[in-house]
Amino acid sequence: MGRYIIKRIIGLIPLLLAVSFLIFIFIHLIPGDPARLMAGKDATNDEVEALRTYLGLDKPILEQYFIYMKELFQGDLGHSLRSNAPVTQLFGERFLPSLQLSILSIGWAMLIGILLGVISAVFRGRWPDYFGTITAISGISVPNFWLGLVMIQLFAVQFNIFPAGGIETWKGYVLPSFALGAGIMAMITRFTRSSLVQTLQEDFIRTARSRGLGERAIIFGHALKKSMITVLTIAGLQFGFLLGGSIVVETVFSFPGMGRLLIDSIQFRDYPVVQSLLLIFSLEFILVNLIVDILYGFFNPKIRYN
Amino acid sequence: MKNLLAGIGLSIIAMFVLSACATSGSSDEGDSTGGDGAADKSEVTIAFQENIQTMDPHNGSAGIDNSVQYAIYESMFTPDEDGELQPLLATDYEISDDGLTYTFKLRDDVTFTDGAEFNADAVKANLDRIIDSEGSLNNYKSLRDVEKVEVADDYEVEVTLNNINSQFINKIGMLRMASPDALENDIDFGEESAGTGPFVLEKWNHGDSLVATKNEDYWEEDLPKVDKVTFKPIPEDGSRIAMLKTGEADYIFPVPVNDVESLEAEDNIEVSVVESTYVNYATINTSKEPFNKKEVRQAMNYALNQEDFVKVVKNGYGIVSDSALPATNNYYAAQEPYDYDLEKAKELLADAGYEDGFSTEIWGSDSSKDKRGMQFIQQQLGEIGIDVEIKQMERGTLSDEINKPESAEDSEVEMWYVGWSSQVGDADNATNPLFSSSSFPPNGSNTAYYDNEKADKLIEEGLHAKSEEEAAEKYAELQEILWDDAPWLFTAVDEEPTAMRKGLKGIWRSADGNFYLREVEWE
Amino acid sequence: MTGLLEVNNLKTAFISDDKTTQVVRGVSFAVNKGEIVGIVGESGCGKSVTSLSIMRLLKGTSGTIQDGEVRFHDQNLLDLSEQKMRKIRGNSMSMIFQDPMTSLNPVLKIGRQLMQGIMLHLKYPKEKARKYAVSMLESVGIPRAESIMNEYPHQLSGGMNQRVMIAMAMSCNPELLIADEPTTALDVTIQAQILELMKELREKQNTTILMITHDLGVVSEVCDRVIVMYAGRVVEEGKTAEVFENPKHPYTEGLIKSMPKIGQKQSRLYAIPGQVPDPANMPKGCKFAARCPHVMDICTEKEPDLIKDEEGRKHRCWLYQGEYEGGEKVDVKSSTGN
Amino acid sequence: MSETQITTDQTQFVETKQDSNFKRLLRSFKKNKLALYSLYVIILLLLIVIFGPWITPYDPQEANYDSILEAPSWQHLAGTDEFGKDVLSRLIVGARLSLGVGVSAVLLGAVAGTILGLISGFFGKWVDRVIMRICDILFAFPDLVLAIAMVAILGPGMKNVIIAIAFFSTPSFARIVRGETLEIKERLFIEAERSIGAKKSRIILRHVFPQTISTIIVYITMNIGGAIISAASLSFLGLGASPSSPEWGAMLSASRDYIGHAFHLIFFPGLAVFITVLVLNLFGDGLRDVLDPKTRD
Repeated sequence: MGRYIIKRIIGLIPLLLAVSFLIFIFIHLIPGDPARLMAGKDATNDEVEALRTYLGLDKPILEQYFIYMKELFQGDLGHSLRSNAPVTQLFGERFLPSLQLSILSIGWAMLIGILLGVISAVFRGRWPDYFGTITAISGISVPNFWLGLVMIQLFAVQFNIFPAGGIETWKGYVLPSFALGAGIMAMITRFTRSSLVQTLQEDFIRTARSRGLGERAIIFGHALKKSMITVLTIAGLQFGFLLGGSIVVETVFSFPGMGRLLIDSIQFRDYPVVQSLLLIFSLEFILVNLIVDILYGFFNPKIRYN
Repeated sequence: MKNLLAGIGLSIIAMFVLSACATSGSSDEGDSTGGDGAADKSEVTIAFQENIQTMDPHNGSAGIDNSVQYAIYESMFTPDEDGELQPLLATDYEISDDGLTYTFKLRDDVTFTDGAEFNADAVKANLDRIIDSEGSLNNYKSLRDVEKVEVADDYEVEVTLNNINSQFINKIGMLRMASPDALENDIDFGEESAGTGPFVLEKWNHGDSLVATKNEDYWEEDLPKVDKVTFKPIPEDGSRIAMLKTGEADYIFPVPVNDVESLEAEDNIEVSVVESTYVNYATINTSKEPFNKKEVRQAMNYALNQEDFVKVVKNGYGIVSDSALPATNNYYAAQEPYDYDLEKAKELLADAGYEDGFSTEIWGSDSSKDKRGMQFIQQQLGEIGIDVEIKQMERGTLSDEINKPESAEDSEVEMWYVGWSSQVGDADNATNPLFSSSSFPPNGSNTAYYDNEKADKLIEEGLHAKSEEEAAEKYAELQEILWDDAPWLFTAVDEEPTAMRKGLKGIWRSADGNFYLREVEWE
Repeated sequence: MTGLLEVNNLKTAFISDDKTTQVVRGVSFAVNKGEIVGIVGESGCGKSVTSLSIMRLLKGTSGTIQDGEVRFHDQNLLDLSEQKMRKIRGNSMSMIFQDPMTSLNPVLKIGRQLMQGIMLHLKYPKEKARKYAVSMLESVGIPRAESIMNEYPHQLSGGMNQRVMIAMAMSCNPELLIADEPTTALDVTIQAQILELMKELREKQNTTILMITHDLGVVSEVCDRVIVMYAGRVVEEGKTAEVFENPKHPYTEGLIKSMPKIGQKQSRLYAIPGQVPDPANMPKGCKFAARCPHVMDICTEKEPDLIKDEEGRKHRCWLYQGEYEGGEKVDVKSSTGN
Repeated sequence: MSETQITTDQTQFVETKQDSNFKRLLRSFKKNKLALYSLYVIILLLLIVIFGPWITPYDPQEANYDSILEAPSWQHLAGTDEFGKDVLSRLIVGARLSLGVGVSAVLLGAVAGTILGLISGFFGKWVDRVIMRICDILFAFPDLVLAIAMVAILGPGMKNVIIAIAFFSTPSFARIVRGETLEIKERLFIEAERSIGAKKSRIILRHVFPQTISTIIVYITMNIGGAIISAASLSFLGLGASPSSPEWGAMLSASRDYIGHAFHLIFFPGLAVFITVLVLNLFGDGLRDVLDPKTRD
């Protein structure tokens, strides 16, 4: 198992190198000049040039890439062009709120999603199933920024129960996590349902019935664990996405997370920040996938790590 | 499997609590959010739209950087609410007869928060740093014309210029001073501060908040009157408004003009409206057909109902433009307005040979307010047969598109919907980068590619005028020419509402968009 | 001797979208205590559905029991509440299935699956249940039972898994064990071992076994009595030896003929011509008529009754209805054979 | 095993009943009430798409500066916008644009993804590895980042939004089709066909592709909703449709400034997106149940 993980991680290195190069080229393809943006509209060309030289942007792109990679291998993710703050610091400040928001969103989404999914599967074709289906598909169908705006209007402006933005207290997490989790809850509901419906058709469920087990024991004790494999994959993937922050929801709620850092940095062409963030996202995503694979082993004993 | 569900639930809670503990170490008590707005009288929270970009006192570019920095770093002079410069770290200044040498007399009772003394050496160190940057520091623009900086006395600095510059005091006077030791040691201004201002940087969480606490040894007795100021970038308008209503924020701007009414209806909120220096306009590329014809440009101006522009685009919070300079500028001279007159507009178009109109393109940023402005222009010009296509671009792309062409011939922009904000006392900055033929992109923002020798000369003369009167005269003449030539589609100057909790005093917003809070206090 | 299990006129149908398909069409038989009875027939004849109907395990399918009785200890199981039925399932009546690999939960350890039923029905505490489970595994001939408790089904062979299934089914000392094609998915050598094991169980614990199979070889090896089903009906019933020696129904005859015989070289196995009729579109008369070598006019007109002849054999065929006019009709309510 | 036996028995019966396949699908689709009602709403939407410009109560582009930001009333059922244009009329003509973006983006993505998936699945080996690795990388980026970057590179506008959304929906189509292809490839007759020496392109087009169609159709239906939301999100961020166009996302984006006092400007376009996507998803869900035997319960 340990060896398997190490092998997987070593296998990641060339992938990440390729990704880093692609990202570098990609973000330099985006038109826009950070020096020009920083210098302001009343700057002369010479001033912009001076700033560009100062920022090291006058060097050829490949050279910039190698400088970046050299620093990266020394554990330095670079500095923001704009605020000169180390990217690690920017990342550090934004990561925790994003992580907390991700955990909360995925958390409630899983709890409710699994529950609704089970209810839908058990009462398949009857009204609780329709209820579950409509709830779930609504969750997928609602644009989350709109849901956010509507909730702000309702819960912040009208009733003043939750803040409209900021995360000074736990209350600040409620609305964003709801807006973010709705779609995931929906997905989990759907996958739990279909997976459970399939599992409930399996021979071993009949075996369990033939042993006199009650429905509850059959669903929770036998079927759900098998279905968790699918659900876990979905939840894992979504968690990976969530960690990258959600640009629209964070914008709507003025949430200081990774998504906003990214979009702000893209807007200012803050190359080191964008570059490092995207690299971290890919790494996070790949790691989450790895963890999901490992968790598979827990839920599906058939998978061996050799 | 019920255990599993419970397990998921528990571990989520555990993870959240753990990660929350990790934050609570760094975050302050977190009780600043009094739900009902019964605010703590020792603290002030200010929410605004833009992100704070840098705390380097010489590199602030966005208005918000400057404003936040002024709470921590002070300049030699500071504007009062009428836009007049008042001494701050300097007590007085003199200009030599040839108009080239400025002598500043400094306060002798000021120390930086890191213990360094404020004196002529400190000022020289600051100015030198800016000049030596050759442009990599944003404030370099203010010192473009400086030849040398000399220490005349412990508390006296002499700055010599290459050229007479009638606007210079407005520029150098506003530069922020940091401790020479800090500059020497190249401290990280995002982590710590070393200024003379009423507040000290406590903690900057990029993108979330910047907390500044009272400078206990502030040089002016009795100031500051609050213990803590929190600056919060809140990009979403709705959130910012809601925060003010709930008391999470005490002072907010910009207030979307659409929300002024609803805020005014609140008992404990006060809205004030400041006439700004922000001019809205669309440049018309005078080097291109058919815009090279003055009649066409004037026709466009006659076709645009500026009053409706204010009403629809600015929701009533704006002042119809009657010059290229805003009325708030010290050198402003009003012109005869272009009345809304479709007949005249059509006539002028016909005179120019375009009775059937033509098609064009307008560029602008992707912000919602620019979007609205462009749509309005599209609708209005449509009335005289000018078919306008809106091309919104993300700001980096837009700036690239504007600045890529090296000459008027290569330029692709036809109309650019944009705005310009300048300092109240600085007419040069409000004209030179916009109308001088030396300011064609990428050297400036003259996207009208306006090329008028006489205007160039007046801009030059205004800058180098030896007296206020002379400068005023030159700028007045310039404004007349600009208005008649109409290289812009003139629209309106913003009026900017700001809103605060009732009882907050001593914080105010200047016409050029900065806010000052040296004397902020709760009643 | 009274029957432990009596099935009377059982009718089960699958109800899908807008049509009802009768799969079990009035089946009656009885199983006595200590007997091994085989139900044999081609796939689709309703034998498996019969067994599932007896256990009332049609949940999760569209199958519904429409009529009839399943009397177990003289109690009609079809009248019981689901809750009471659960107390019987796995306890006094249990079942093993064809494919042991899919019939065990792949994500639960064997020990846990075994102990569930034991703790449920015998009310043993965890430790005791564990020990008992180990002893059960040993009793079905599983080596290193202790460590197998902590293994997952995929780690064992098919034969081992079937032994586990048997251990599970036997753990609460059932009076009736229904084995639904217990050897079909296994290798021939393993098949023999499993059958041997089942015979042993009967001998040791006097367990009654109802063996569902399509394999006459299995029947001839272990069953005391055999019931032949065709198109949802019983067509013949009798002692195994007698039926094999002298099949009455042409279908039984065909089945026996199509059995590969040891030591007898046949270039080609005999196959009954034609196909099983579509249950949604059952022909009038005898359902086997279309494939029967002895078909007569009456066969396509009227369906024969299941009658019991003097030898105690039951069959459903016009060939004998004339001769045994006085024979006892057993369709509606059968008394026990023998 | 008897369980599977039962189900096979059933299908046997059904097949022998000589039903046309289509009829059977229609019947089982009709049974799904949610999907059926959704279909009605979709038909209504299509009617709006077709006849939109003729059924608007007002001229959707006509500004009236004397009646701006009016709340819903009998004159203006969904209120008026910041230029005094009738919101309902704009929603009606905007249906064409919003649905158009969703449909064309997904179709584009489906075509690209299908081609890649067929190639990847059929040829296997390094071709497969390279294509799938690229898909993995594309998958790794947060939802809108790719689209935002694409639009930044290509410039704004409807066409580029469509390309951007198609671009990031390509990998998922590629994956699905690849999986299907692998499965089909294994089936005997293709092996046989190959041994006879048929050209690879012929095998793919004649044998593999037709069998993936039903999956692709289901997946397209399920993706149109998502694409509409993505387009709306991009418009919301200011990167989408031209601001004066009545595309729903653009309407939402413009109205964001009016939250708090002209809530109808946010509410109705969002509701339009929501309902459209909802019915498309419900329909797709029903369609999947019918067409995709793997997930059919």
